[in-house]
Amino acid sequence: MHAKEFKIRWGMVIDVDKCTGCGACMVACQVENNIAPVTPEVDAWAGVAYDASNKLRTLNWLTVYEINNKKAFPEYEVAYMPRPCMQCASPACVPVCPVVATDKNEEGGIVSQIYPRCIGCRYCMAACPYHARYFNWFDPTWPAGMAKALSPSTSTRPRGVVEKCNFCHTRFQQAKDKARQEGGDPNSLADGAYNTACAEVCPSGAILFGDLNNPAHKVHALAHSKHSFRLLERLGLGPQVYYYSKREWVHRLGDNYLPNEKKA
Amino acid sequence: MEEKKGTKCCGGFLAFVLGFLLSVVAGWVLFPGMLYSELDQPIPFSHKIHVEDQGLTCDSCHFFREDGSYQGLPTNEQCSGCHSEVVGQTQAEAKYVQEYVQKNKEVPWLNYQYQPDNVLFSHKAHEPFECTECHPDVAKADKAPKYYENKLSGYSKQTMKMWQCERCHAENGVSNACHVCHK
Amino acid sequence: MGLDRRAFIKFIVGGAAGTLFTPIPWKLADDSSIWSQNWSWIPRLKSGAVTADATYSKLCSAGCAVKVKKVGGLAFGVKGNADNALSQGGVCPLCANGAQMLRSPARVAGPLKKDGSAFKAISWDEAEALLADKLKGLKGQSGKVAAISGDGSGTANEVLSGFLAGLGSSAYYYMPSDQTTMAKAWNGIMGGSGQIGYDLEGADLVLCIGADIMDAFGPTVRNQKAIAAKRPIEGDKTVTLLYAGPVRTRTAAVADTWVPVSPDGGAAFALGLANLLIKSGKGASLGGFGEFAELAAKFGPDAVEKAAGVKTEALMTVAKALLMAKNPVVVVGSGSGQGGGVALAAAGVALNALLGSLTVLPEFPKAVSHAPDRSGLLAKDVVAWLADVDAGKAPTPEVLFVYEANPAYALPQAAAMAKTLDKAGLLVSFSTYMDETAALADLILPAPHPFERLDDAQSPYGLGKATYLLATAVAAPEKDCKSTPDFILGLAGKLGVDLGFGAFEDVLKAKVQAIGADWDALAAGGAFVSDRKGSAQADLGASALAKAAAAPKAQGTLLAALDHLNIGTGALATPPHALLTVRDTELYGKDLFVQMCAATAKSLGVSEGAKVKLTAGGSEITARVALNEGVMTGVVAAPLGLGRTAWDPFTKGKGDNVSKILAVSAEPGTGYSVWAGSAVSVAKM
Amino acid sequence: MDSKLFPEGIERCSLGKFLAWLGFIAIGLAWGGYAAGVIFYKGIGVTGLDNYFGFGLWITFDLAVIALGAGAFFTGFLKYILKIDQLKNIINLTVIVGFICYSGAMLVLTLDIGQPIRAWFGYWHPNVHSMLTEVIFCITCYCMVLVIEFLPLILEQKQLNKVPFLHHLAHQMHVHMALFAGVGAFLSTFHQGSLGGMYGVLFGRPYAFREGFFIWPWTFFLFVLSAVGSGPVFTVLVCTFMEKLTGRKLVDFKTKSLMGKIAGTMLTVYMFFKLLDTWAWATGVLPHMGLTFEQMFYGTIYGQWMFWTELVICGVVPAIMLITPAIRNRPCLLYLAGILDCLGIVINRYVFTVQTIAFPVMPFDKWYTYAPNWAEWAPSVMIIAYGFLVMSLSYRYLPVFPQEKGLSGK
Repeated sequence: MHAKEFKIRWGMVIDVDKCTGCGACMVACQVENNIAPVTPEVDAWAGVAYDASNKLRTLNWLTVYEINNKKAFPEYEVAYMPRPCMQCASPACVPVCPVVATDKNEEGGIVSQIYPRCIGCRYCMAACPYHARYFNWFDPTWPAGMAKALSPSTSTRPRGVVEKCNFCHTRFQQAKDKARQEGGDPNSLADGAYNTACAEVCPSGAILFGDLNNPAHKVHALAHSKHSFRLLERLGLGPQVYYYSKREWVHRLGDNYLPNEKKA
Repeated sequence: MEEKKGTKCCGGFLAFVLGFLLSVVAGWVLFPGMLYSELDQPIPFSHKIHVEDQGLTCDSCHFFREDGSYQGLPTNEQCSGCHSEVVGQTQAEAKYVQEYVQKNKEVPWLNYQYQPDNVLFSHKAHEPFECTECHPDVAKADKAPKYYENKLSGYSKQTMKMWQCERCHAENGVSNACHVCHK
Repeated sequence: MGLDRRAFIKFIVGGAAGTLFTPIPWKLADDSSIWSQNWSWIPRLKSGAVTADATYSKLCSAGCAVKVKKVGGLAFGVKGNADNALSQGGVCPLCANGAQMLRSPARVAGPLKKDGSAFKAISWDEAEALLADKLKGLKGQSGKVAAISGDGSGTANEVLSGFLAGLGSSAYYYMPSDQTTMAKAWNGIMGGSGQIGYDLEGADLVLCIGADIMDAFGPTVRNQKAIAAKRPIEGDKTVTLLYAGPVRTRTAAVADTWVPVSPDGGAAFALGLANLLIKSGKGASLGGFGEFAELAAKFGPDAVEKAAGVKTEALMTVAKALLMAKNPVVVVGSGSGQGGGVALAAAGVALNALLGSLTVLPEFPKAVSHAPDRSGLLAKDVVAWLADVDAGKAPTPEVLFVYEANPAYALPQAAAMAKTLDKAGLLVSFSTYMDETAALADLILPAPHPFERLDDAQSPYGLGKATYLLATAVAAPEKDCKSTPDFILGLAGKLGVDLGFGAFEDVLKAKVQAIGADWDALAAGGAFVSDRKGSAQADLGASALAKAAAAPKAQGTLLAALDHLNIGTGALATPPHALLTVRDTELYGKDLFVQMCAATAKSLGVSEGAKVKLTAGGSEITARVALNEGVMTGVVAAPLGLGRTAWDPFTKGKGDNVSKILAVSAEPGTGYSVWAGSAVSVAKM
Repeated sequence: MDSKLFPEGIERCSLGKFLAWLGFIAIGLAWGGYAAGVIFYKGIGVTGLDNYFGFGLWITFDLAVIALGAGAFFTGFLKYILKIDQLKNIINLTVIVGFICYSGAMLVLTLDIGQPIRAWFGYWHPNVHSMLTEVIFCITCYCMVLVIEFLPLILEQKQLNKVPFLHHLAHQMHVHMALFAGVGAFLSTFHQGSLGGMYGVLFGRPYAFREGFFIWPWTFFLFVLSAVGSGPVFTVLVCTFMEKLTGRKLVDFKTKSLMGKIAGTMLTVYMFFKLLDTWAWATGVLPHMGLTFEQMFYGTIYGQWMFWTELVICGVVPAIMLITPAIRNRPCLLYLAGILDCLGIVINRYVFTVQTIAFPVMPFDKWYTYAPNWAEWAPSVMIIAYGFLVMSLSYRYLPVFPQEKGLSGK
């Protein structure tokens, strides 16, 4: 559980008070990362009738949770909480992988992975308390013709491997290449030069992305705000995704608290 | 369990040795030939004609785009800049114009360094290296080399393996994290 | 030495042992694991230059300014157009599927003609000849040719309605929406001109009564951007967002305050606010103000509590907030985006007038001069017309065109409406997809996908300024489609109807010129925004309003149908990739879920997960119960957009169509068809 | 027909009857084989596993059989290293049971991983930090040890033993068996511990996580102890089951009782530490994470009844029964205690596998339940059938039970 230090730390600040749960980020993520829609007939062939409504079987790197203050009408409040991979400083998923198919070793601190190495043991899924890792239960299938032009950013994955959000890592590579082409420094990208698909598409500007270590990036200051918190912070995973809310009950749902415990 | 005695001990040993030797020979001599298909490029492309005769440079066709991405093998869009009609005398060119330019079809060039979709290779990041450190030196060749395709994996025989990438990265102090090379 | 059994076994064992000293097992193990990376049945990526072209995507009802991303020339994705004020980089959950919907399995491949119970492919020429033949005999006969349009903003409407006018028919209708309700109120009852707008950008307080501006009302991306800009993540908020409605919608989720208002109580709530504003000395320069003030006075806090379920304190707080704000804007609408009463729309206008924030956008000049005025058409009542057709009070159309609409699915009491549509002599659907109306049609003349065609949008309803946008073809056609206005122009030519243009491109060029905009800038994705204001002259129409507002309150359990953009629109079923965004409290397996709070469930005698039958307007749907404390007591909330009977395997047969149980009634005083907040009976199955 | 192949001086049922029995076993094998075919062709999407329950019946099954198969290494350790000679009466059986359990577990694992073609990556690209890597290495190595231990027994088959070379080979292997027993004991201790560690290190999973000292060595040894506390009685139960099935006495009760005593002692030690561990977890680890003991349970399927059943009815009770000579020496009570003991261990492995990942760690998440479907049951049944097959063949043709002749006469 020794966290590796990085000069650059890509991270997110998600404003829970802004998110309307519209789902655009989830769609953009699937498109960017070639996540195939759940094709009902294919699964039916195998004797299992799953479709996209079975959230325990679907594959979505970014899930928007609907959370509420657990009160009755009319005191009831809801909020939406987009949950990408947290890219933890001490990821629970990395040390457990038996075949080094996932690691956290690159400048930027993105927990990376390699699908052709994964043997599909799912130990990482058991380890991740955020449910950020997903398994390819079947081979991906697109409706006829829809795969004609897939996103060039992410390779298609076969069945039997685990995958997760990687902060649209290819965009990081592209941003670095662009910086090199323009004579800039690939290790000091400007705020916005590298942005994830979900943050880019979000109509309410609830998802902000940048280098948490770089004071010139907006997320740097926001992550240190008193309104910011991280999910399950006290488990010690050290997520690189921060949530931002001015609502007390949202903060309290960010971690487990004993009945009479005050939030730290 | 009828027979009490088969061949003599040494006779059995001979059969063992024979089987051993035969499979070793088969494994080292026949197997590699069986594993690969030998293929030619769909159009015999002469770098020599383009470079020496026409005075093109490497980056006339293989260049970086504005966003830093790399135009590897040229597409019809570039080739038809000159070859919208037949301009030379070679049969190869005539075939190219007829079958690809006029039919608006891209040439399925065989890439000796073919890497699958899951590999992300940035030419820009490797710009300081000589092309020939990884690619065959064809700049002056009149004939494209033979292409060997692995029948099982579909890779080119010359495709660089992961350990080669990793070794060079390690030697140069570059991270070997998964996403550095994979997407 | 003969090769006996033992020798042979030893030979084999030797061979096996020898193999271990060759590359065979190791290379094969390695290569087969490499093979498992590249299974031939899993699609490969396309390589090539990545580019992005701007256009206007009309997959959602209001449209999104997008950039279509392409690799090697093929569209694969969508991003927002950061330079366009309507997008500022954002995209709605439907338009984000734009590239995938180019290759949707539900797309119609080419013109189809009904042949018995199946469809037969025909050519475009055949289709044109067939229609021309049919229409020739109907020219000049009133009401024999009709059209229903679902596109509230496009100039294509001018071509279609102009064509109908040329044939002597005025039976041109728009699908019901908040826009048509407002047109009925503003342009119809109140006699105003132009289009009501909402200046969210300039507001410091936005009160939404019913209108779910963050989800499905108007141009949602622009709404979200406008609010977000004034609520920076750190620093002071400069806008207050209030939501009044029966359900804690997505707007309510991010609003500063949610005021629960019963589904049929919006007008009473608005009038109650108007009453308090007038009492505080607010006035409006619109005609009939005195009469209106008298009417509003009847909506004291007690009356409002009775009619809308809003406590006095809550009403006072909202009124106070409105009074305190410098630039308050009231947005009215229905949670389902349709079927709201004229009374609520008119009360909304009145509130904005009282607050000095009434915004009227001028209409852009027409390109097709013969075409009837848009506002007049928008104020018409398609539901009432179809009811008349069904009752024999209006002539049954011999030819009925359906453009960018799916009335067989999306109209209230959908099943009955579909039957009426089927009575038309020749039902012609210009649909890109095999939707329910197309499946019912006699002729399907597929329109290109929005990325494949030239189109435009003039002031999508909900904007605060007159805005014009152009959509250009940025993707290569995937199917044998033809632009509908182009087809109509060709048909018009054959029938001797002169619309003044031969091609739709010329129509749009004329339009752009008349507006005074720059074609190239528009084609590059820019928006033309005019600061001109429309005339705010109108009459408050209090007499009609009085009758409407005095309508008896619906009894029993009320239905709050909800329009969620991610689930789709009436005209677009949930795209395959958007299905992930549909919650399992809305759809699970084949079951639709309706939401209610525990108190309602208890009074109905149902529990979480129970299967129920909902009946209203002579139709029924089945659903399961999901408990949701964000729904007012006595109200059942249900998502629209599910229960498709056509489309693709992704959506067909999933859930049930809530439109079926939207019970239509005529609003007293205006006679307008309304169904928002209608009663529904819920029975345990 | 095949009587020439029977062990010296032992009678077996007719070949026809035996074939019918094999046919019965074949049904189980065929069902599992069919499921395996579908799984290999289609992927494990056909199972009842999902994103929340990536581990399910199969992993539980693996962990359970590996624990119950621990009789092999522990008995071997006691027999060959500590020289408790009486165990020779049952040592062969423990080896066969161990072999079946370990090879069966490995078969299930190839089904369980999503990309079986890449199974060998565990050796080629090992992550030394992963408990699973340790498990993979130790299980395969130990399985090979079990093969080596099983081999002399096969070579002692009446006909094979007539070949001088094989006879000598078997003899030599016997002579050096202590070495293998030692290696086996070492490997087993290691991976039983790693299996415990596999869950103990999941610091994102409060149900299984233990801190610092309570992971290493505590959790490791809890798993080792629980395995040795149940493996020996499992062998006794298998033996008794075979006796009931065949109607022949195979092992004298004294040996069985000794095995019960061994297991009972270990189980008692285990329960002592397990109860301490549970107490420390409930009062230390959980509150530190902001959780309470009650929150760990849900409904009936993940209810507290299972917790108490595991620890008291199937833990403390059999431990007392097994260490009390008066109870242990009554056959039916010994067997009852054995059954409870094994059940407790299976429940332990189940809750560590399934309840651990069922508990919703994110406060806004909810409990989901998991139930295996046919595609998981069938291969599990196949493995059991495979066990029956190996055991049936061994019983019929190999000299497994040295006492059989004396006990049953003839």
